Amino acid sequence: MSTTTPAPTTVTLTLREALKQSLRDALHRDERVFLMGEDIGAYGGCFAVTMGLLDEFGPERIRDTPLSEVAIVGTAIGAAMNGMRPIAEIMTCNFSLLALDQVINNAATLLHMSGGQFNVPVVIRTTAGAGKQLAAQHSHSFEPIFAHIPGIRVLSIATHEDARAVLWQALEDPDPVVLFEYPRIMTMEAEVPVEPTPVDLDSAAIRRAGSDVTLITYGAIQHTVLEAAAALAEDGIDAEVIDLRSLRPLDDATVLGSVARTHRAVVIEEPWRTLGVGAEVAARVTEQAFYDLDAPVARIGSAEVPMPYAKHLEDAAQPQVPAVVAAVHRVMHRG
Amino acid sequence: MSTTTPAPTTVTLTLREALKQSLRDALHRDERVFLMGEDIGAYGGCFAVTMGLLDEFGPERIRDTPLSEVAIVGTAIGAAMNGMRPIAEIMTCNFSLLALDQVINNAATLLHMSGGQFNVPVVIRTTAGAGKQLAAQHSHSFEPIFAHIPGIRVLSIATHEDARAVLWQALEDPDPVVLFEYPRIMTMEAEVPVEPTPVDLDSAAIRRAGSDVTLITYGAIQHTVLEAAAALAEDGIDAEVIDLRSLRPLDDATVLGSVARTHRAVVIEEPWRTLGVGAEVAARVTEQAFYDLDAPVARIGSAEVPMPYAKHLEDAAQPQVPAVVAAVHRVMHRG
Amino acid sequence: MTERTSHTTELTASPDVSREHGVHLLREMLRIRRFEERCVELYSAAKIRGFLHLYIGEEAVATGVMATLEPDDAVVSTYREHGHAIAKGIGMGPIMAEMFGKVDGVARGRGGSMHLFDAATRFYGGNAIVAGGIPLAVGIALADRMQGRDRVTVCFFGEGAVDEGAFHESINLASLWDAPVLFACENNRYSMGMALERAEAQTDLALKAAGYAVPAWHVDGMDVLAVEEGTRRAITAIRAGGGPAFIEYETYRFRAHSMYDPDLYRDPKEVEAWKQRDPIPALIETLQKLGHLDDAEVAALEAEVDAEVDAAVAFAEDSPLEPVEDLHRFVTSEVAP
Amino acid sequence: MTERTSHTTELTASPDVSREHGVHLLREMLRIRRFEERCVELYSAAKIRGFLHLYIGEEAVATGVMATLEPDDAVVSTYREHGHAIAKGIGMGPIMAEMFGKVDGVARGRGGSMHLFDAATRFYGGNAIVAGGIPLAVGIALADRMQGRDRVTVCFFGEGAVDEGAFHESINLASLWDAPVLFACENNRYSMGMALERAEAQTDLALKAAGYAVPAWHVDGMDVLAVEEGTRRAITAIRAGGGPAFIEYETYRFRAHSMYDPDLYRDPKEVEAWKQRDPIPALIETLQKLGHLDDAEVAALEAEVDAEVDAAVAFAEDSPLEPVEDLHRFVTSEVAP
Ligand SMILES: Cc1ncc(C[n+]2csc(CCOP(=O)(O)OP(=O)(O)O)c2C)c(N)n1
Ligand SMILES: Cc1ncc(C[n+]2csc(CCOP(=O)(O)OP(=O)(O)O)c2C)c(N)n1
Ligand SMILES: [Mg+2]
Ligand SMILES: [Mg+2]
Repeated sequence: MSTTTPAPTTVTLTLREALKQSLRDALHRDERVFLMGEDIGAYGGCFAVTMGLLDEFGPERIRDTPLSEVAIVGTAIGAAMNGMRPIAEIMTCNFSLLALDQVINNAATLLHMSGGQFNVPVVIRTTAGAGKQLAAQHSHSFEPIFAHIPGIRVLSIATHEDARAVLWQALEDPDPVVLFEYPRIMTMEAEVPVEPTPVDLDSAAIRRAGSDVTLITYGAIQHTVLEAAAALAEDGIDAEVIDLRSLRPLDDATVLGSVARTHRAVVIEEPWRTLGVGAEVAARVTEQAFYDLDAPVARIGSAEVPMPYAKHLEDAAQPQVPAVVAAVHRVMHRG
Repeated sequence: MSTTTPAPTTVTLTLREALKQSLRDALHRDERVFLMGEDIGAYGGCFAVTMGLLDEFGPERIRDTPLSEVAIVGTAIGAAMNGMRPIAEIMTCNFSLLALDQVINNAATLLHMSGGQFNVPVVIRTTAGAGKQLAAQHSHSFEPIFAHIPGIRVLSIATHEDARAVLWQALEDPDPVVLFEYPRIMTMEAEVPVEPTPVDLDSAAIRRAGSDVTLITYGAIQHTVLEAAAALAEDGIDAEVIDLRSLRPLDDATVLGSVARTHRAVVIEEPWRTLGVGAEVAARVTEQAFYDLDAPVARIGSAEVPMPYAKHLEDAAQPQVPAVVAAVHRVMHRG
Repeated sequence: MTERTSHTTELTASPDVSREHGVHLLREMLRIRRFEERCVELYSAAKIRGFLHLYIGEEAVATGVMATLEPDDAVVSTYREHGHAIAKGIGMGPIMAEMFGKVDGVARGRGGSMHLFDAATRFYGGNAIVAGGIPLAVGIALADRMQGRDRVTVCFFGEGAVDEGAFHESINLASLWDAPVLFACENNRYSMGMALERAEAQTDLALKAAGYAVPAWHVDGMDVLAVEEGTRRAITAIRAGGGPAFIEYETYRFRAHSMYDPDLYRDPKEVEAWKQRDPIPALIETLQKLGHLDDAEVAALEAEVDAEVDAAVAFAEDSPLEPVEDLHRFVTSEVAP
Repeated sequence: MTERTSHTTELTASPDVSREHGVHLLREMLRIRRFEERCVELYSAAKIRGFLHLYIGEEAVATGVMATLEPDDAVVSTYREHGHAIAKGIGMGPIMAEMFGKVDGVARGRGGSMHLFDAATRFYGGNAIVAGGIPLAVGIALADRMQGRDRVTVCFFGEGAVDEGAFHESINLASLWDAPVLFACENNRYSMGMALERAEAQTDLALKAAGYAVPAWHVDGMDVLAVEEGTRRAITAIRAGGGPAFIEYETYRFRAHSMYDPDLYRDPKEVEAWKQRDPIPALIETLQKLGHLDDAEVAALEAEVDAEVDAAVAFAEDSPLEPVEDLHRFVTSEVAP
């Protein structure tokens, strides 16, 4: 009774729980923060990330919306321009196209177009990725489309540490932030410190240090890449794995620093390869480290097809461990 | 009276007239062809390309629509699936974001998702580019967003020959085609053969042959690049200028063939550079011709800002001759 | 002060139905119900994956609507389309094979449950972007009209689709251009967890159609005869060149939104109350009252339907997978049509 | 058969107006008119470039609406917003400088004619994507409501914006969430070359608001007193917590859509007929009838306004350009607010 057990210093969380904690934290810290989106309240969130928040914070702050992507994003932008800190959820990025005009022509543009008068501190949460046999219209990875746009910051969140810190950090940004989360890994567990640690989301994270080749990636697929790195280690190849994390702006320094050591790089991403983030990273590395490179930067993306439903076809369309391993072997044996 | 003057073999046309002839030709050849879009009829077309067509072909075939971009593109897709050959116009690509869901989730996807049953022979015409002081919301160049999407063909039309041939060729494609046209150069004149010559729009066009450096470009900015090539010639640098023309699929062969001869390349485009077409071209060239290259592929795009209204700022934001010349000098003097 | 009025009509069925037709309607509803019940089992057995949205409870709508169509009429549907696909006449085998991800599926396994397509029966797909299929339907109908064909396109969508701008743009265009479309709104009162009255400031959906000068009716979607009668009236007017029409079918899904949905947002009493209005027992009762059907006949019908479902599952099991090498097929057309 | 009714009200002005207020309204309309007439000259002189959309003919709307607002109320507008900006109280000098592309412009020359912004007067910009500003207005209003501020947001848009899905999604959300917004629809009968009756199957726009349970009125937009009276009624209700309202202002633009428009689609007789309803001479006549104004006073007012326009042009001429090195400023914020 009178003895106290020492408070635990770590806790095991799913990625979903980590994201929810981040949302709760933001809602507690700043009363200007509110959530709006489809089925975030009564339903509990399409991926259960917001489950329970309606009970905890009430309907003024956890706002279920109609199926109106333009109005969701546009209204959040307006509220952000007028003193609130809205977190708008677009259930999945598949539906974000419907709101893209608001993101590009308003959120990304208003500050500049108003000569610096109206900043837009909106956070837009959405999800990306395939792997659950949801077929073409529900398996998109649109990070590249957003990463192309000046005026917004684009974050890709696929680890527990990042997830726990992300919303507060995104809300501290006076400008629009688009957050990509990954349903496929929501149930992934990890042991993390009880107290969230601040992380520097502006910079890329080295998820595995290595000296032979740099594997540059982001999002859920990084866990596949880490598996590939483990497999490569057995072949005696020591791969460094970098999670870009911030897709706009890109952190060139971390990437170039790594390539300066390894002289070889492969970019692996889940979106289609053509005009993907990998194209940009490959071009930048080549521009800035041409004479460091022992081989051209290789790129892996999903097959350039609308994602099929059938499991064997979906698997074949997505980057898998063997393809990563093979690409690394190719860059190791060239040049 | 009885003497006949020989029929002229060439004619001087504006780009606008060339496009209109292409539309008229398509409407005459195939009665399944019809046009739909905002202000294409009574107004005469936002850029006067469709001026007169309503009188000539009547309101069943030249269909003015409400301001409803989703409905315009979606309806055209449906009509294309059911035996018609619609040409839908989205006045400018600035508004195409509103219809992007229809383009990606339907037009680009239905054939694959239906297991090959429903092809979508729709043509979507739109315009891109800055240079007329129309400010951020009216100066976008969204070619890169479209070029990222499998299942659609993306063409960029900025010469009279291409303009005269393009619609019929696009309509022969059983799959969706997105056409980019360029308002800034609509009044540009050229002397062309009276009879349209067939052109191979699938392949890139060498607009100027040269041996020292390959300048890869597309769209209206190619005329700036040709100017730069002329300036470079005075410096003794013989630049080859390639108009990609087809942005999806990309014609690697023409580009690689040129780079194999010149060993140096610069990509110049009007969209923002980050994740632009140039990133993809640079990555491809580097992947496939790494050891041919004497310098990394350089890239030029518009400044990464929402386009400002003021002329001096707009000029500064767009690629101009001196920037192209400077980039060429840089790639010539490196490596 | 001016007053503007829009009219909508409640339709109720006459209980008159021939034996043959009544049994046909019952069979169709049973086929849909039993097919989907089997799907639930197969989902648990991991034979079917991805999203699975059940139509159980709403069968009267698909069945009653299809009873009014000609084979050449077209249908555009949503991810909740098994019922529409079966009632339109697509074979259960190819539908089930699709859900198994097999090459003999209606979309060669590329679409799955949400994306059934069949050119032969003019079934233009399950579209899984809410309201994304609505403009397609307008275009399909327009193409028929422009080509002088006497056909109608039925566009099914949930009441949630009315929230989307795409619905409004599309119905306006259809009305302006006299496209022969029936806007068939299946109002099952929820879009995922969102109750209609929380999603629409004005819950009378037919009134919205009036905003586009489109005639609109409310129909009891739990009564297959009412559905058929109301729909026939609309389809006849559309086919006669009257332009589009809108029907709100008041219905309910007995199951959760999808297999992922814990269904926390509905009062179980509400669900129970609607189950009392199950269209299948209701039709059986009507037919029995009319002396059209006895218990043995019902049992025989059930057995017949079970056998069809068994055969569909066997067909799906037996179908091969599409070779992985064919992944890139159909991104673009293989031959110009 | 059920009948559903929605009410809209025609408002006509009482001709009663104080001298002071009447002259204020006249001055505002004249300021807008003369400012824009000067813009036309400056466009020909290539001092102003890009798109220039004139409000000439519609001045009664901006003037009458702004007369009902408190300084803290917000405005969201379109590319046709000179009138709104001037009437909201932004100085003519900074507006003109904006159109000259100068650094002392309201948006430092980055926006131009279509994108006037002013935080001080809560002018949230000319938005040049048709209907693109409408959801912003809902959000701005919502933020005021959530922060317990007694403010109203007026959202101006043309009747063409009603074609867009964004309008429908936004007004529905505003109604659900009781956002204090006035949807101020300036129906000038054309969206570029598209006549309303060719663009909307149902041309009674106020009826559409009824589809969202939003109270709606028609107001004569050529009569500044009617505009003011009708708007005041709506604003009072909104400010009292009654949720959004919709007003259709029936008006007309005397000029082409933009400087690029050859105006081929309107019958010159129609234009002429509307010019007979010019709100400025109409108000002068009313004020003179009421004995509020004589010819000399009108002349003095004109002179005063001309001087203001002259000063604005001089201010714009004198303003420097933003240094090219600053091109990249304001893509992201310079300091956290
Ligand atoms: C544009 C878009 N937004 C959100 C979703 C996610 N979603 C799928 S079904 C659904 C509910 C749709 O409800 P309703 O239209 O009433 O049809 P029901 O499922 O009730 O048949 C939602 C929100 C989607 N598929 N598309
Ligand atoms: C989404 C979108 N589509 C098309 C345009 C091109 N456009 C600019 S103004 C305009 C007409 C708008 O008419 P209306 O809303 O009635 O306003 P008005 O110009 O009459 O004031 C059009 C079609 C645009 N700016 N945005
Ligand atoms: Mg529903
Ligand atoms: Mg108008």
